[in-house]
Amino acid sequence: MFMQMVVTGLVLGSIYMLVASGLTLIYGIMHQVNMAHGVFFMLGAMTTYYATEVLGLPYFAALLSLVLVFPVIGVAFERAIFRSIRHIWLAGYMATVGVWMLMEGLGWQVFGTEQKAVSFPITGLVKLPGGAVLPLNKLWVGLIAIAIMAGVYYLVGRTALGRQLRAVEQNPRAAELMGINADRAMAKGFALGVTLAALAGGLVSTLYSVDPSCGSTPMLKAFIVIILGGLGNVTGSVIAAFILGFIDSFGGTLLGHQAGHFMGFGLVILILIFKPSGILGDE
Amino acid sequence: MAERSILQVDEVSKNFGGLVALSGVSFQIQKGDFFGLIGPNGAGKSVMVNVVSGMYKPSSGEVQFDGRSITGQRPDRIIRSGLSRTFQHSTLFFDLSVRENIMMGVRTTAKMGLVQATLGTAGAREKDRAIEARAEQVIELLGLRQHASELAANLPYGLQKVVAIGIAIAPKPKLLILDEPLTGLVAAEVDQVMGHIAGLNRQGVTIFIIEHNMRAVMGYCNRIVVLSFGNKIAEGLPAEIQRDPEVIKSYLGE
Amino acid sequence: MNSKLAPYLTALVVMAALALLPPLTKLIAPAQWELTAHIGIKVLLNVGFGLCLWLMLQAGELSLGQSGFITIGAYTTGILVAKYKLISVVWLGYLAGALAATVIALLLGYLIVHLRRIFFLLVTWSFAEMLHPVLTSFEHPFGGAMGIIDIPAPEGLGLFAESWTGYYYLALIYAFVVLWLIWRIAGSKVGLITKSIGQNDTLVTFCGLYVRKYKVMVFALGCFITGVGGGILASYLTAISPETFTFFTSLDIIMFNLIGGMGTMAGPIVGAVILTGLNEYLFAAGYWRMVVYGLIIIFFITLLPGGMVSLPAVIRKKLGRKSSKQEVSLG
Amino acid sequence: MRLSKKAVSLFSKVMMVTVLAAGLLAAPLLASSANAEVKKLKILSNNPFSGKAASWGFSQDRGVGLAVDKVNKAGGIKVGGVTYMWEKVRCDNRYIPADAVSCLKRGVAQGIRFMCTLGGAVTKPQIPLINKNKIVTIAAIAGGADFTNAKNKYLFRTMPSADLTISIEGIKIYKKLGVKKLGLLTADNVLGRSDAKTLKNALKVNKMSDILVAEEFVPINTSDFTPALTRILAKNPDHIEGGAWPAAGLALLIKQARELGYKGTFTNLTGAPKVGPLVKIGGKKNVEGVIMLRLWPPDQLPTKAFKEYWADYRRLYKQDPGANSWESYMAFMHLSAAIEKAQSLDPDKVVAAMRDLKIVTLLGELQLVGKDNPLLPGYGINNQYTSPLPVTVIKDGKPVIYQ
Repeated sequence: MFMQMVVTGLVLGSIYMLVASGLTLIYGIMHQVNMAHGVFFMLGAMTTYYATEVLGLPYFAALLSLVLVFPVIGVAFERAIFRSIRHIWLAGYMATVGVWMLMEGLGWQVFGTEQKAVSFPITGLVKLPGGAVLPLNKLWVGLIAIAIMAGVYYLVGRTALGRQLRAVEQNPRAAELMGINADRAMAKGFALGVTLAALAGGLVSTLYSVDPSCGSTPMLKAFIVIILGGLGNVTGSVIAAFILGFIDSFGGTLLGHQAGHFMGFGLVILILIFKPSGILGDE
Repeated sequence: MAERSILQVDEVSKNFGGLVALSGVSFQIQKGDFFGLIGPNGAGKSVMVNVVSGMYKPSSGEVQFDGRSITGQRPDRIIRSGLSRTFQHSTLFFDLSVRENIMMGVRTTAKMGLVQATLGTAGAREKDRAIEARAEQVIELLGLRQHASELAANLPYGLQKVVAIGIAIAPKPKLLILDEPLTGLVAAEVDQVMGHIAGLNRQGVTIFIIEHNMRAVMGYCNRIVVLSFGNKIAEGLPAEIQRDPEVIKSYLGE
Repeated sequence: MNSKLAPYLTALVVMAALALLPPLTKLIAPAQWELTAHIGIKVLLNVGFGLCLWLMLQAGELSLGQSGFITIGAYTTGILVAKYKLISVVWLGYLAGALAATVIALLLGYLIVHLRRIFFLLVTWSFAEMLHPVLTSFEHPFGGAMGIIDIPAPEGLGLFAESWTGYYYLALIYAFVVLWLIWRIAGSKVGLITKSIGQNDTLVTFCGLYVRKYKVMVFALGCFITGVGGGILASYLTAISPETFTFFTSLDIIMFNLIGGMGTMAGPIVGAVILTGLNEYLFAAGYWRMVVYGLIIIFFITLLPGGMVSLPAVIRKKLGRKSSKQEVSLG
Repeated sequence: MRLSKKAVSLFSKVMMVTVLAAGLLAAPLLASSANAEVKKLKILSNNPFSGKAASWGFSQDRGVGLAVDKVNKAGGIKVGGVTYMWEKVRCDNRYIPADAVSCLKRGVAQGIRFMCTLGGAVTKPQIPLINKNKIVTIAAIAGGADFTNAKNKYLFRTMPSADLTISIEGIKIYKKLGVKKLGLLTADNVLGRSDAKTLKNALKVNKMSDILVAEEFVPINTSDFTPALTRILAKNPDHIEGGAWPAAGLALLIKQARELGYKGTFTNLTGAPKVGPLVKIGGKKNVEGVIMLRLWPPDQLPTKAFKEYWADYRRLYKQDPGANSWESYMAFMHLSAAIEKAQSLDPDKVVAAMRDLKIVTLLGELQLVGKDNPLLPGYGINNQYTSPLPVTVIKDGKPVIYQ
């Protein structure tokens, strides 16, 4: 059972890491807590569903199509709503709540209440030492999540876009003096965050089911992760994702589901009180 | 000598990480002094104010105010023991009127209980009247009568500085610390502000002024300390300071 | 007229008008009375909740955990009065609920009031979320997933022929007592301090005031009043469970302030009336309700950030006169 | 505040149009409820139409809706020379107890005397009000005597209670499957907790208590069951009972149990999830052999009337009906017949007429049971509908009657 808990913790951790990545990037760049993250997750899952089940695209092609579609959606939302209110934190927060309600409400109207499913093309089991089993689809989702995360690190750390984003993150005014268009960079950052949310939706939804509110629970977990990791701290949130994965796995297995839930939020409160900059924060 | 001293700073050091902002600075302010702390940018003047007023805890050393150690105390306690300070940038309650700003400074405001305030008991009303009366006094003293009901945000910059001083003197402090009160003011405003400060000093308030602009304070201070890169490099009468080669070097060197 | 008495007179007139609503409605449209009462009760309780948050907002605290304090008030009342019948007087149950909310608010507040903005929002939200697994997991004393049922009406409500009227007057009194309290505090020196903290807490510290004390005090006071409201709601609903008050309850309370405007006390009142009314209007709209909610939030955020109370000023400005300062209270 | 003018004008336009559209859509709903037609007889549909449980709400609402149409088309209900036409009034309770009470209060305030609702969690808090205001209620709830007892005269249970499903049919199925180690993994809500109570009681009565090796409760919106399953599978059960999961929950539970190497069987006795999503989400191979009650295979419908109902439902809503819908339909037909029989709208007279009225409807004879029935302990009142209860097993991705 111990090995199984470790495996489950790792799988949950990589899922949480992926779902939280977009959220933490958007906070890092725009200093905005994006309550609409779950909606973009859901839209990603829905797009994947329609692309595979209705249009008949192969699964990985559908996943790739997200990378083409969602940056545009992200930029559109940023332009239309978030740009004008970016510097007012509460307005930003509430606006994302508004987008969440609006899109989820429309989602129920458009997609209906019937539960949907996206199937992952790889199935099977791996038997591990210690009596643990690891389903292949979860292994692959975890691996792809890690690959995407590596991509994010590369993008932010090594590319021109990443340099712009980091400059804007540190000081938008100074970045403008350096010739970076802060508005554009932020739009790109937001689009990147949205795309990551959609990718998470397309991937993670294969393990679960798809409906217009399927993003709420992952978003809740992602919030815990980014607070533990320190808002905007990418590496912190990677570590926090695995901490939460292990809390949910060990806490849920040893003490019961509700205990795991309670511990997650309890930890958030403790972190916020004693170290609001997160587990890796300096202060 | 000792009983006349109101503020005594002993060997105060302050580090931020590896950065030394103050190293072993000592000086004394006597009752009734018009005391100046000057130095070029980055000399550690504001850090010194923040250590004295309790915003920062010193890394080592001791600060005594009115014969009691206040080292590392909570700032509001230090302030309540009879010390007031202003801030370098005009720091006010911008959405409050000038009168309300000054009322915030009056000491007794703090002693109002929630229940008293809600019920409007006789005691509470008496306190209210005392606070309002003191605020009117300060307004009169600083010549703010015609602006008393205006929002602080709508005042010109020079007057905002005066209101900041008003908040600080409302509680009748024993020691008034002014952190660069002249920054950003035009010449006429400088005279106005310094005039008010000198007036307060004549009424017996000990003044501790921190300034970047050496010339502006020379005419008013009776004693001056010069900081450079966190070290005290000179102390004495204005005339002595003006002649001090070390001081001249540090000012010309910047 | 004495200007000091003017607000009291206005309030008295409004209160009298609202107090006359039951007999008038029963006279003119008796069939509509119960629905009117139902909506009235909700609006009036929500006005109380909205005003509490408004006071906290003055001190710069935006709590997304008010549903937690409603829950604590409601559960304490329910547990003491209905489940174990430890208290036989329902009114004392409300008091106990409010005290429980206050004690928890004092403890939590002491630990969290140094947090600002989004951090305060997140920590209060986490607190409210954390209650859910606790309430669900323990059959004793919380009643587990079933919650608590058969919560009685307060004594004296039987004086009215039907409970609708009783609850209506109870909610009316609650709303006006809260209004009076908050108005008194906002107008007092404590209110001045609260407002100052919201603007510049460093300067308040250097006015010699212990900021944390005042912030905790305001937070606890708001939670006390909210706790009373929770107790009344528990009686009115007769049953509560862990899902009764949710994230959306807390969100609604913020939205009262957002829609009405945070600048003046009128804001949360106007907001509570509009949003609660809208909620009742859309009672059957299903998912369209979410859509309308979302649009309303986006509308007020982007186009009317000062809320409904800023509408006259905005219109005047549109008509040509430019005011020197725009009403933005979203900080 | 900086506002890009374009964004403002675009957004205000979009918003105005959408708000108008929403208003127009909402207006008919309100207008119809505000319509002061004298001969209307209203039934409150106090159901979730948004949120996670909306599919249940729609299912019941549609079933009652079809029954309303049926009765109205046949000329309505004649009581003492007056003809009444049914009208269904929706109120969205979002599956939140407080909202459900609000909806009921709203209904009472509008003078409504009849209601359909569902879910133990949201029905429980309504009971005092139902009793006090004598609201004749047909409700899809599991649980046992907690709901159906002599005190709750006006509350009629449309779906088979856990006493019927678990205590009677369930034990038979367990015996037939030869279950040796039973694990219970159900929802942490009113329904799940009362299912667990019923199950334990039934096992005790049948002297099988020792087969229950594990018992777990997780929230209804859980999507990852792995921790709870790990706990259960550590006890090596050969059968897992789900209780009342909706399709997605059950599917994920089964899928994840299979992924963890579980080889045993499953039942989901109180819930009747739709087979389509169950198979899709759970995977055809995984859900093979899952046994459920209350589910009719579309190609094995027992009567002509039921086939017509099925076709009507499919025509209107483009999907197969769920158990809630036909159970509510049948109960509503029974209620209508009882009103005509009583020749009165007085709730007491109506419920008296309901108690010993038998009608023939979709699944044949429909009647109320509960009183003096040793299999239904503590009921003491005829407020439980019964009709033929199919045992269904998933074979090759399709439901078939279990032999």
